Amino acid sequence: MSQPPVLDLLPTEVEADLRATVRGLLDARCDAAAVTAVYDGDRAVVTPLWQSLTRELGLAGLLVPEDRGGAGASAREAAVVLEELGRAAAPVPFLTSAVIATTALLDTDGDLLAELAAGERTATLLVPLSAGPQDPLPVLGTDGAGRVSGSVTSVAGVLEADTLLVLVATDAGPALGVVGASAASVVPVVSLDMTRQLADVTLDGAEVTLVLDEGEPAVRRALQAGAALLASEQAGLARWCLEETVAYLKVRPQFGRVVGGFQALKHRLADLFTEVESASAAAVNAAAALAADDPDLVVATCVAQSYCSDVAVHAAEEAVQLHGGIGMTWEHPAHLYLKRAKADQVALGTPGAHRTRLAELVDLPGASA
Amino acid sequence: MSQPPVLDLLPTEVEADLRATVRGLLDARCDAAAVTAVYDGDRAVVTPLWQSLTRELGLAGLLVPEDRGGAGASAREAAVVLEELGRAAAPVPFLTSAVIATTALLDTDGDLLAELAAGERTATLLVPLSAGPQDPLPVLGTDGAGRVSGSVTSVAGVLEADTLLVLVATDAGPALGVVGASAASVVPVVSLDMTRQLADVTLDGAEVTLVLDEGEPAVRRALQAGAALLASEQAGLARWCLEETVAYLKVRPQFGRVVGGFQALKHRLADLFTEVESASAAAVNAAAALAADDPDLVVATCVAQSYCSDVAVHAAEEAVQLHGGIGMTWEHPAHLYLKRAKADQVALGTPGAHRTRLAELVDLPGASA
Amino acid sequence: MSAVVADLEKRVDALLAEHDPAATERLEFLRARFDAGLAWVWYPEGLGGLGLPQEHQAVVDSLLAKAGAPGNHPEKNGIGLGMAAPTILRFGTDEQRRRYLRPLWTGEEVWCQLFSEPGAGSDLANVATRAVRDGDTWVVNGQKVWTSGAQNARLAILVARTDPDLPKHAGLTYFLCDMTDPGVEIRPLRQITGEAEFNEVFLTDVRVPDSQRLGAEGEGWRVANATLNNERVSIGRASERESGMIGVVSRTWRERPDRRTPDLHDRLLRLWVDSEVFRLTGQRLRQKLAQGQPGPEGAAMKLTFARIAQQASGLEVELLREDALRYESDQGWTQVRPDRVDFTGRDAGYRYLRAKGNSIEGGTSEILRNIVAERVLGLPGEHRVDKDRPWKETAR
Amino acid sequence: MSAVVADLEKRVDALLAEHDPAATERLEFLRARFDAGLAWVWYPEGLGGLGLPQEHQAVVDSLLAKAGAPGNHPEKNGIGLGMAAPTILRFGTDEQRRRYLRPLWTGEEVWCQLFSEPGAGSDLANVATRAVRDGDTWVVNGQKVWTSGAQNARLAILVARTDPDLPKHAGLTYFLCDMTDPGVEIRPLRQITGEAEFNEVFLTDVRVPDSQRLGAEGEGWRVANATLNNERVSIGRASERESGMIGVVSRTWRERPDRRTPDLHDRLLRLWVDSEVFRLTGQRLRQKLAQGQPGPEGAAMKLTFARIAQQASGLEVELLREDALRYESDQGWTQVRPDRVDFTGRDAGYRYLRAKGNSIEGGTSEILRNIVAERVLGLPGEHRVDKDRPWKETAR
Repeated sequence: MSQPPVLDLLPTEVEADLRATVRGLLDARCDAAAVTAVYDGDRAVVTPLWQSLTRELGLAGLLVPEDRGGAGASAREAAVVLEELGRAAAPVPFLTSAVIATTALLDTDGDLLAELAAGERTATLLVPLSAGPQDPLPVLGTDGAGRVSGSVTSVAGVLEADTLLVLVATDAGPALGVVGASAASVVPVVSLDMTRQLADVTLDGAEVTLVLDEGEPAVRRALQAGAALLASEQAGLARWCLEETVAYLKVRPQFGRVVGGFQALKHRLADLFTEVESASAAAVNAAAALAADDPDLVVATCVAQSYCSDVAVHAAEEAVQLHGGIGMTWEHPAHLYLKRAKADQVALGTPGAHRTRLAELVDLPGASA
Repeated sequence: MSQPPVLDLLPTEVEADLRATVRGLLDARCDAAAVTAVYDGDRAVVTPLWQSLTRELGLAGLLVPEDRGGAGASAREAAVVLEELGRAAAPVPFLTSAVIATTALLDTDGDLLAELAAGERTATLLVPLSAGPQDPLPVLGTDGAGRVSGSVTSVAGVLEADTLLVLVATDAGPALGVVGASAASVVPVVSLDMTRQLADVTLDGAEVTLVLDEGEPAVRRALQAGAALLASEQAGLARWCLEETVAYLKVRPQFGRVVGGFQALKHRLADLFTEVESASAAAVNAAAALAADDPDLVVATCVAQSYCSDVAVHAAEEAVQLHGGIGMTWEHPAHLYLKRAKADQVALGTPGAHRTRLAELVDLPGASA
Repeated sequence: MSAVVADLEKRVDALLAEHDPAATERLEFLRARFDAGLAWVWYPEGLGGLGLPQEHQAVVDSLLAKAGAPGNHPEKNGIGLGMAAPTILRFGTDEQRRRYLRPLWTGEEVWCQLFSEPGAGSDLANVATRAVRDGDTWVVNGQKVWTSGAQNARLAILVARTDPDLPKHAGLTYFLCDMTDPGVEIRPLRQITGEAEFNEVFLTDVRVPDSQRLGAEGEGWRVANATLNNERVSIGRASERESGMIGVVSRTWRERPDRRTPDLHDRLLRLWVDSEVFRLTGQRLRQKLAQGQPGPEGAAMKLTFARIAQQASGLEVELLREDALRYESDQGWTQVRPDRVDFTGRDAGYRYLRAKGNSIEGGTSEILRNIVAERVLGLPGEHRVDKDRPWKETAR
Repeated sequence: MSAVVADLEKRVDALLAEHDPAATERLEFLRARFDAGLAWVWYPEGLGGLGLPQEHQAVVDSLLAKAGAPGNHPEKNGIGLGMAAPTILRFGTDEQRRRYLRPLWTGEEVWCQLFSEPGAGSDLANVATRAVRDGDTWVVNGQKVWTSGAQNARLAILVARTDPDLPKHAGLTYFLCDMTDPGVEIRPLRQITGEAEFNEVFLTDVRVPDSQRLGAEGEGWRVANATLNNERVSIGRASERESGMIGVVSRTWRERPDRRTPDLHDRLLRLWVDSEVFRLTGQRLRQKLAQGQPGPEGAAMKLTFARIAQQASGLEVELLREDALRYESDQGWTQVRPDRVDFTGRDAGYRYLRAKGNSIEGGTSEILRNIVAERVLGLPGEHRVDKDRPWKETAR
């Protein structure tokens, strides 16, 4: 077993400051009631919040080099942002636009990257939510005259995007193309997780600009980055569930005592604490590997994704259960986290898919091999 | 989904009486210290106990029809005996001789069946402990002059047997043959579970008597019966672990209270109770299906085996853990149950193997199908 | 054929002869059936029954069904039939039994349950709703929650505190409450599925005649427990292989070979085994009950039921991946008030969310584990600081 | 290179110049190393150290190893180095530190721990071993258990009850006990692996001079807790990928393609992931400690360590099937006293059994969960009936 590098898993001062800033903004402009309203079709919270994050804080440019108009930060800072967005179940397209679409465009020329970094435009990649870095990808056909047609269902980030990235079939293989969202037929999907609502997208002879010949590696790299950083969102979500539940059980009385004093619940929360701490270590390691462009990145991502996906779901399920009936109600925010966690679990590759990939990487072949 | 029959899952009065008789005998003649001594090579408890069970109580003949010298009882009674033997971690060859070897011989003529039923002889089938009803079976070669040669490793019940049943290669397929144990080279294996000690057996031109041409179906039927009834041993073992642990925790003080009052342990024991009750329902159903020669037998066995195997291990592990340090000591009998449960788990097919078989039977094919 | 069955057949024939189902108004037939003792044969004569063992009911039901007789739609009055009726039978006065059981059984009067409160969930005895005696009536004030079917109910079983100076279990009294009283306000309670299966019920100066008190003053805890035991026994019936959540998920598995993976396969098989063992455990429990041996597995079975439903529905989402994230069937997230609870209906996302309630409603899994540990295994109870002190000093 | 490192190199050079490892008797070299402050550089000067940060020790160790210097065999004195030394450093008098630390570090005096008793396991403060003052000495009587290495130990750290009239935590005192005292009787304690790693120790009128009391009379609980915190921190180091049980099982998996099945594959991969995450959590914890931020994950890590070891070793038995039931390596079931603990050694059956102890020794998983819940999450402590009452009235 070759040994991976020892990465710095502790936050820098810059990262700690960033965390405080983002949390402050989310506390002020992303309360649970506004997020819940999204489920009933009131998306008023989305655009102002996204504009604050991008135009005020410049977060869309974290992964973009300074000479391309970005902040020249790294995946570690993006991970901090995602942890906080997970904590708030925030309905903004940071992952789809500022991580995935942005990473796919890193090797392109033109202004789009800078416009994304500045928050002037928002993009998403036309793949189903569950597509992982190794999965088959939808490649759309052209008529040879720069017009692309085809459908992709269950895509995240479309409703918030003005720009769509598509893989376009060319003789030299799939190229990366850019299509204006207004040129697409977008049908919103009533989604289990409305904080990352899906949509079905159909292009019917839409005008496309090819921006990169080698489209497939760029898209896979983007999905790899997305998977590596999604773990931080999941870790942040899980930590909110733990902290909120602990806080509630410290004050909720039953049988003349606070519920948090009952040992069976204490032990479950201790186990959950163990999981949440572990998830955050795994997530920060994946982000650090991505930031360092380390060869261990794929292993680190498979580990973080398969672990954090299940921890987030478990934490949200425990939050619902341990809040008792109140956790089952629409008014209490626990359900926002349950839905987000369950959707995140299948996003960018299921835990099982990540383990299957891991098996190849670390030489633990299956039964038939 | 075709529906299985509704079998009677409650004990008859005869079965209840049988249980009381067997338990009484085991209480008197199979104490934990004597069983523990087996691990240090003192097998003094084995033969007298087996003789009491067979000659005094006639238990070896339960599955043998009355006109063949047996008790003409059914698999339900054999299941009761196995539950009690599991409770006592008793080091007797009931399963290997009175269930498996006896079932294999049911369609044979000659006196052997009656001698087994009477406890005058004790037999075992030469297959590895883990061989399940669907697994490849060892078939030994002959020199054409009635002499058989070959080796089978990790066989249970050999040390207590005077008679070995072997599958012998013939032109018409594997036949069932009988070899005297004294004609075999038997090397005892220091076994994880010394209450069902394994041995490696080599036959080198040993004289064999063929007793059944269609040997393979008989052996598979025998292993099927063994697997169906092993579940009862596991259920009995699990129940002992639960009851012993509950009893201990009701008296063991820590922090000025009995340990059984701590809620985290109460909840674990409640869950274990649920598992143990479920295991016993699954086990009695498998025994009832075997007794009724019901077409659902294979499903019932796969269900019971895959469920009870893991419950027995879980119960024994909880017994060790919840006894604290004392459960880790040689003097406390918990380890006898842990070792027996872990060995039982891989006996007659692992839980995974039984689930794989089940998948075919209930039309839940795997990914590659 | 036993004499009892022969007699029952005769009675059914007589009922049908006098009230031809094809020519009789539905309610009239149901009332006649009740009066003939064929509603619930194990109830006493004069109260819809004949004092027979419960298992004979199946004979009557099947004969009447064959004859095309109308049913009483038990699914519309689950609380009434499953909880109110046995409690009224056991604790009611003769007058109460005669007044309530007949329209309850025929479905003319639907019932709901006013037990839980925001501060009295698992700790049900902590009920804070007050009932103060005013001559021959009680004046009730408080807030109840988790009331299913309140909007359709004519009557409610109600637990209220009548003496806050007594320890909490001792100061409760059980009432039958008229839901049409002007002081009763019903608000739908939306849950994580988007639906509002349940309600909050606000009681403001609701006047309940003392004749609608069930059991003695201060005996409410004992009466309520009898009601709840009926609830727990009625949950978790799975008599068919592949019924319930495992059946749904198994069908999904068979329909979607493209989505099968080895890890999900083994998890599915484990759940299939668990479900089958659950079915067998229930079968054995029913056999014990039929022999008059109440088994201790009831609370344990509800635990298992909830676990399987949650794990299986969670697995289905992983299996279907983004297809399970389309929450599109029926009304999506629009708040509706469903006619009846459906654990396994709609789509995979709904099932996943709804199953979360299975370990909360009707006794949380935590409370059920306490019950198993204490009542079945005989382990010591929790330390109870509030047990012997006046409720008003402990209540929070 | 920092000035500190340069200075250390100079000191090492000086030591090697004066004591050529090739020509110096082993003990003499070790004593000289101690006296040069190069034993544990983070200890104070004069006590084997130089008052430097602990991470500089690695420099010294590596330079001396390269020079062929003899080591102090820390594996033979784990209790001494890991538990007794830091406690003596923190609570000892100057005289005690000078008397004990040098021979402890050189290995001349091996230590064991006399804390647990049959009635004081998880409830360690329930210690019943009595120490009664007799002038300048204490007379000790009682029974200890789970003492590893007692047969090789010259000295022991001992907790005994000096005042049974005080509540249980208040009446304890901590001593350094001479294991060669004639009143000390050591009996091997056999465990489920067949081995006797531990001992029971019977103390009969053992005389301990008051000068061997560590900390004040009645302060034993506080001192013992400091010792135990050292124990917990020292457990669960996994700095390499695939170290520990997962490494063993992964190798077995690779070597036995014939035994692989899909269900075991997914379970193995889950455990591999868990182990890797455990490794990363430990790495982060060490980085925090190096920055002087003690993280709360220590107790949590031991929980995970035990769970992984147990699940992985259990899986290995299922993988190897009957091959894992052959308990044949080394001595089989014969009772031996191993030189040191080996969690992952021998064969699959041994590993399975030995791993059961991982959730018991050094704090049961149940106690660790209490610690995490109370000290880390701030949840209320258990109801403690015995906390403020005299020990003699509560002891059982």
